[in-house]
Amino acid sequence: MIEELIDVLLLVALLLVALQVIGSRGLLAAIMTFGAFSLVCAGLFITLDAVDVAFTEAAVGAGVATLLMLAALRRCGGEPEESPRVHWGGLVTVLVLGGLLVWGIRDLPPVGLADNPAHEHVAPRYLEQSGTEIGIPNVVTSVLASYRGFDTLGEVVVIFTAGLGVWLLLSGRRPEEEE
Amino acid sequence: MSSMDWLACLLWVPALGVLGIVAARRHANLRESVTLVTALALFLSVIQLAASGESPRWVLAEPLPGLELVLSPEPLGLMFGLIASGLWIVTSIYAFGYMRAKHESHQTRFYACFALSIGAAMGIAMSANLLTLFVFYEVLTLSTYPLVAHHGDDKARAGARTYLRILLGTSIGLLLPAIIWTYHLAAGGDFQPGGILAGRVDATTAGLLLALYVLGVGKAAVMPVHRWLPAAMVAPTPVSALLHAVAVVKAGVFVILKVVVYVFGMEFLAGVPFERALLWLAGFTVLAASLVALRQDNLKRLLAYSTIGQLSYVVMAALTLGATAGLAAALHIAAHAVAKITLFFTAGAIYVASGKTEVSQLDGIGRRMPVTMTAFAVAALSMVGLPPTVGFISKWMILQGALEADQLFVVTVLVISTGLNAAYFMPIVHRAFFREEQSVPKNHGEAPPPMVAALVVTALLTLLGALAADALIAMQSPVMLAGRVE
Amino acid sequence: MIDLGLYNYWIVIALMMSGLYALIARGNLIRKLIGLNIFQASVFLLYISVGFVRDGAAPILAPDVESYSNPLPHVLILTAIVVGVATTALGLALAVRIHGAYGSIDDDVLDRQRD
Amino acid sequence: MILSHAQVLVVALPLLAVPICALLPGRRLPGVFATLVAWAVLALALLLMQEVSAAGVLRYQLGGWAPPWGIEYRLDRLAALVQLLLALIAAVVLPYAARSLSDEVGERSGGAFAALLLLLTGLLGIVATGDAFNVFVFLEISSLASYTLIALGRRRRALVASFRYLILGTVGATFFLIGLGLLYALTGTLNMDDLAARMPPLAGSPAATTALFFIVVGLGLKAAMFPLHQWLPDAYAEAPPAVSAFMAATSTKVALYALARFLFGVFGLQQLTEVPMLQEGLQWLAVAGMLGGSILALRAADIGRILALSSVAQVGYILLGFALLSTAGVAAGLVHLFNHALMKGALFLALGAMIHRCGGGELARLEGVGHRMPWTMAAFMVGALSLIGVPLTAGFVGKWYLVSAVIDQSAWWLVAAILVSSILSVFYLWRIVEVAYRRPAVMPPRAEAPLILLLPTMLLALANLLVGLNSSPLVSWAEAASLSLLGTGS
Repeated sequence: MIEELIDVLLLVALLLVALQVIGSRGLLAAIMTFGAFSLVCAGLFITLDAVDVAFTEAAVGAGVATLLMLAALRRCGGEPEESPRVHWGGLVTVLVLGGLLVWGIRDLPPVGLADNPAHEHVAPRYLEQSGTEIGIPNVVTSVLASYRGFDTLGEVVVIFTAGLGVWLLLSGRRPEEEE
Repeated sequence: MSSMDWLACLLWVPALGVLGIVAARRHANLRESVTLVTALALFLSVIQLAASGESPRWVLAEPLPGLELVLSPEPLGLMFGLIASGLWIVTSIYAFGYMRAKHESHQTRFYACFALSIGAAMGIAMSANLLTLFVFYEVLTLSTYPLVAHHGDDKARAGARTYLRILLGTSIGLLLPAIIWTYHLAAGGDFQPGGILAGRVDATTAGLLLALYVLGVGKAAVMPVHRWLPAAMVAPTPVSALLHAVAVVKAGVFVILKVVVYVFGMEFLAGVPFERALLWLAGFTVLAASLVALRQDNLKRLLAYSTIGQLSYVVMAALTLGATAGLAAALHIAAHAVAKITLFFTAGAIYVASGKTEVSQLDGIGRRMPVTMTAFAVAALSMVGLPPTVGFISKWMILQGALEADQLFVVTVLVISTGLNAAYFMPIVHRAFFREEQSVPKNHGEAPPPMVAALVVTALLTLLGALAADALIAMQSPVMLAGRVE
Repeated sequence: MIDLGLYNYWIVIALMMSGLYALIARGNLIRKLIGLNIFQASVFLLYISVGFVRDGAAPILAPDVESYSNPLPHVLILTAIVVGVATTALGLALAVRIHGAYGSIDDDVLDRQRD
Repeated sequence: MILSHAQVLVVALPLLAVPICALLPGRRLPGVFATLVAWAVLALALLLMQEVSAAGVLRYQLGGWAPPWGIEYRLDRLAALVQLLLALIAAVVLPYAARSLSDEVGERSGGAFAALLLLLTGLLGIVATGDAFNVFVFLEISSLASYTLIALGRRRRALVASFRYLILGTVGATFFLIGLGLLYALTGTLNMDDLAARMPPLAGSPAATTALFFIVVGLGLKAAMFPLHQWLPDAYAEAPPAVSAFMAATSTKVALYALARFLFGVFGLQQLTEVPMLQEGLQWLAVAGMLGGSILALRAADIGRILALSSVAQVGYILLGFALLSTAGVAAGLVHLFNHALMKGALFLALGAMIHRCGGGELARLEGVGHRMPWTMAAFMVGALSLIGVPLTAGFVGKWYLVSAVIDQSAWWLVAAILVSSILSVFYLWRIVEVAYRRPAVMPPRAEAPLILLLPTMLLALANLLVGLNSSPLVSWAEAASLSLLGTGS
């Protein structure tokens, strides 16, 4: 009962914060509220039993991403923003996509039931056998490191790629200096 | 050498010719000798191939599984090959005179592209299926483009662009789909006496297909896809001869005749609904082109419109359906070739000698250039269809074919258009010989000897063609009678 | 007992819509990236909601727990979060460079400076 | 030992080479090293091709965990074909890049070639994997690498192009993720074969249809499916030429490959036919792309943009083949997919060589380039003819089968659309040819591209002719791939 209530409250809060981020005046405010958004997100992940995700979101979403944005803002801020106008094309796109999602998701089984198809096929093996097969109590870690270790390798490569990209972009020759 | 080797020569000789011409680019005389030798060798090859009486199959490539590029001679193709290669010799000689007299630039490119387009014409003539035909058809279009744009100025480029736009547009937009459709319907596109579509398609589809072919073969210049021909008049006169007599438009009507005979089959086509409409379209083109020609003052434009009309004679004859009309169509291709090349040669000769391009300037020119204008008169007679020229025989046969097929429409068109042809050709002859020269321009005589020689030869052919008509008819009869299962 | 039903999903959809709208409608490049992040976060929430089992525990094996939430979506989203922040970092680096080159990071301003 | 792991090695090899490449000093060395890697990948891809033709499907369990619990690599005829294509293009483009890209980026050469290898790794990974989420991971690797590479372009516009691609590309990937999430909620699995087995009972359900929509749009964004193509013209026109050539030949192709894999290998024909308007919708999109791309190309003033917009049109052809939902149609789409890579590769490489000599790709700048660089322009012409679909070139083969497949379904308006688009392609390419052979007032001396740029260009042009002269191996391979793809789906 309490859990559900927290869940509902957090979700509503999340939406409100998100709207605040989007509507906020000033980039600095937007970035800071975005950090708060990530924290609420992390809280929500905890209520949804995703502790590892929550930690990551708090560290990476609220921490690293916000810091990066602030750093970027320092280097290219100060520009006055045009006041937001209604973007009709965007609005229509978003409404159509939202409508489609509502239609499709109504077809999904309710959140949280133990006999949802997602819980019945692949996951049970992880929960039942990873203890003996891998020997680590945290199943998320087991899956991450072993069963789907290749995804994790890919994840590392993604970070490396982005790092390489940032380095290439922010170092060396700049085309604008030639023009 | 076997007939297979001679067939191979039809592509190899022009190809080697192109290389030789490019290699000899620094020595004008050598380059022109190479051209002439190539032309003679090619003509010899076609004659040898025709004389062998065999029809070997030469598979060039198999781009898609089961889809081959094949060359294989048959009577219609041999006739076209003979015309194109034979007239190439004369045109080359004429071109030597013309290009030198006008001090044209890029002569190497000119001769190389010329040889290339003749090679493409050989490919069209000998193609054994629709795909091969299409490939060489496009090669011909592309290899003639630099010739049309020869002068390189804005006007030439604009004309050449129209030329290319219409020919490529119609061939890719209409002819290619027709070909693919045919392959789909008939499970193949090989030319066969009696046609390959009979019994495989319903009449409406066949009619639609025929319309695609007739309009898709832009080189046949049936209205409304005729505009490229007047636009291409910007080219030097030897090129006009190539377009009008040697290769390009001849390829157009040849393709239509070939499609009618070998893809549809005359028997089958008789029951196709749109066939009549296309016949009317061709008839309309004949009359409309003649009326337009009547109003032209520029001699080359007048000749261009005359060509449009004459081509539609061939299309009309082919669509009249029947052995006689079919033979007439084949014969008229040859007849028009020799006569029209003579007319263009004379137009070029007049231009080179006097600088005149308009009909209204030609008063009394017959006295300065008697040989040229006599040749013009002979060719004009053939155009109108009067004896003793070859044009008379072919036209007479079209008339006969139309009567046999009870096509009163064709008969009417023939009669009216003959009158119109006379009405625009005869005044020119009259002007040249019987009017007084008005202004006194530069004093001139005949054009350079190679040009005069060439136009005399073709004028003689126009006369002698009447004698050779029997041989041609004998050669083509089996084609037109094939597939008639009584 | 409140039956939440598909409640989580409705919020997810609302979040997606607002994130995507911000991304489309706002001209400032950093704001676009923020919108993109909100859009992605809503997808993370979608996955985690799919994996949630009520009365289950976090998927850390313990002796007397019978029911766990589904660990697989957690794994996927851990990867996705990292991918998301990597993209953001690259996007921000680009924004910095664009600012250096154009003196502006407003999309409309950039559009007007065709070169 | 190596042979039994070749399936993984083909992806792992370029990946392992990345850090080495990034650390190599100097301008030239990284490019040479990356070239060697690409050739090794090509050797592996050829080897795998041979094995697939014998075995049909190759499977490899990463980490030894059986699917659907672990991630599986799965190489069937379709994947092997695209893999070979990737390896082939990489092997040809990298020596070219070793000269042209390293000249553009200077001292950052090591990083640039590392990014190029990462792009290759990502694309190869998408093709090799049999796991749906793994596709997302590799999609992002390839995307991040391409954003970086595009941003290396000469002009500052490249940065904007890269940023816009980053936004749209990430939206596309996230859409894909949404679709995947819905599929997971419905089935509980991520393995593609396992998904396919669990899809039939869900055919036509709203959730499955929504998942299908998001996956198609997500991958469609990556494949520059009209009207989701807006990122592409700028990206291709601004990226360094070698990168444009590589991306034009491979990136959209791999996205289309993934699309085919999901449409037919996961959802399956049954599901596709049950969604109302799906086939019509895809066909309309395809036609809109074929015509829209060509019409936009008619007005572009930069050869890179013209070629990029023509890619939008060509993606339409391939999509049209898929949208016919028939074996013949999919086979035609695959043949055209392969051939389009060959022609666009040749065209962009030729363009790169021209830019190398003339300093830019604007039409006005390239006046008379046909006289200056006759061989480069000859290669360009071959590519252009192939693009138009002239017989004896590769482009003809795909169009022939596409038209045949369309005629099979008596969809005449589609035949008309293909033809109109082909004619438009004649016109927009003609603009280039005409400018190239126009004589400028002052003719600069003949300056053919350096051999290292010319040779790869000629090689790809030659490939167009070779496939045009004998396409039987390609066609029969594509037909077998299409048969097995649609066979397992239904």
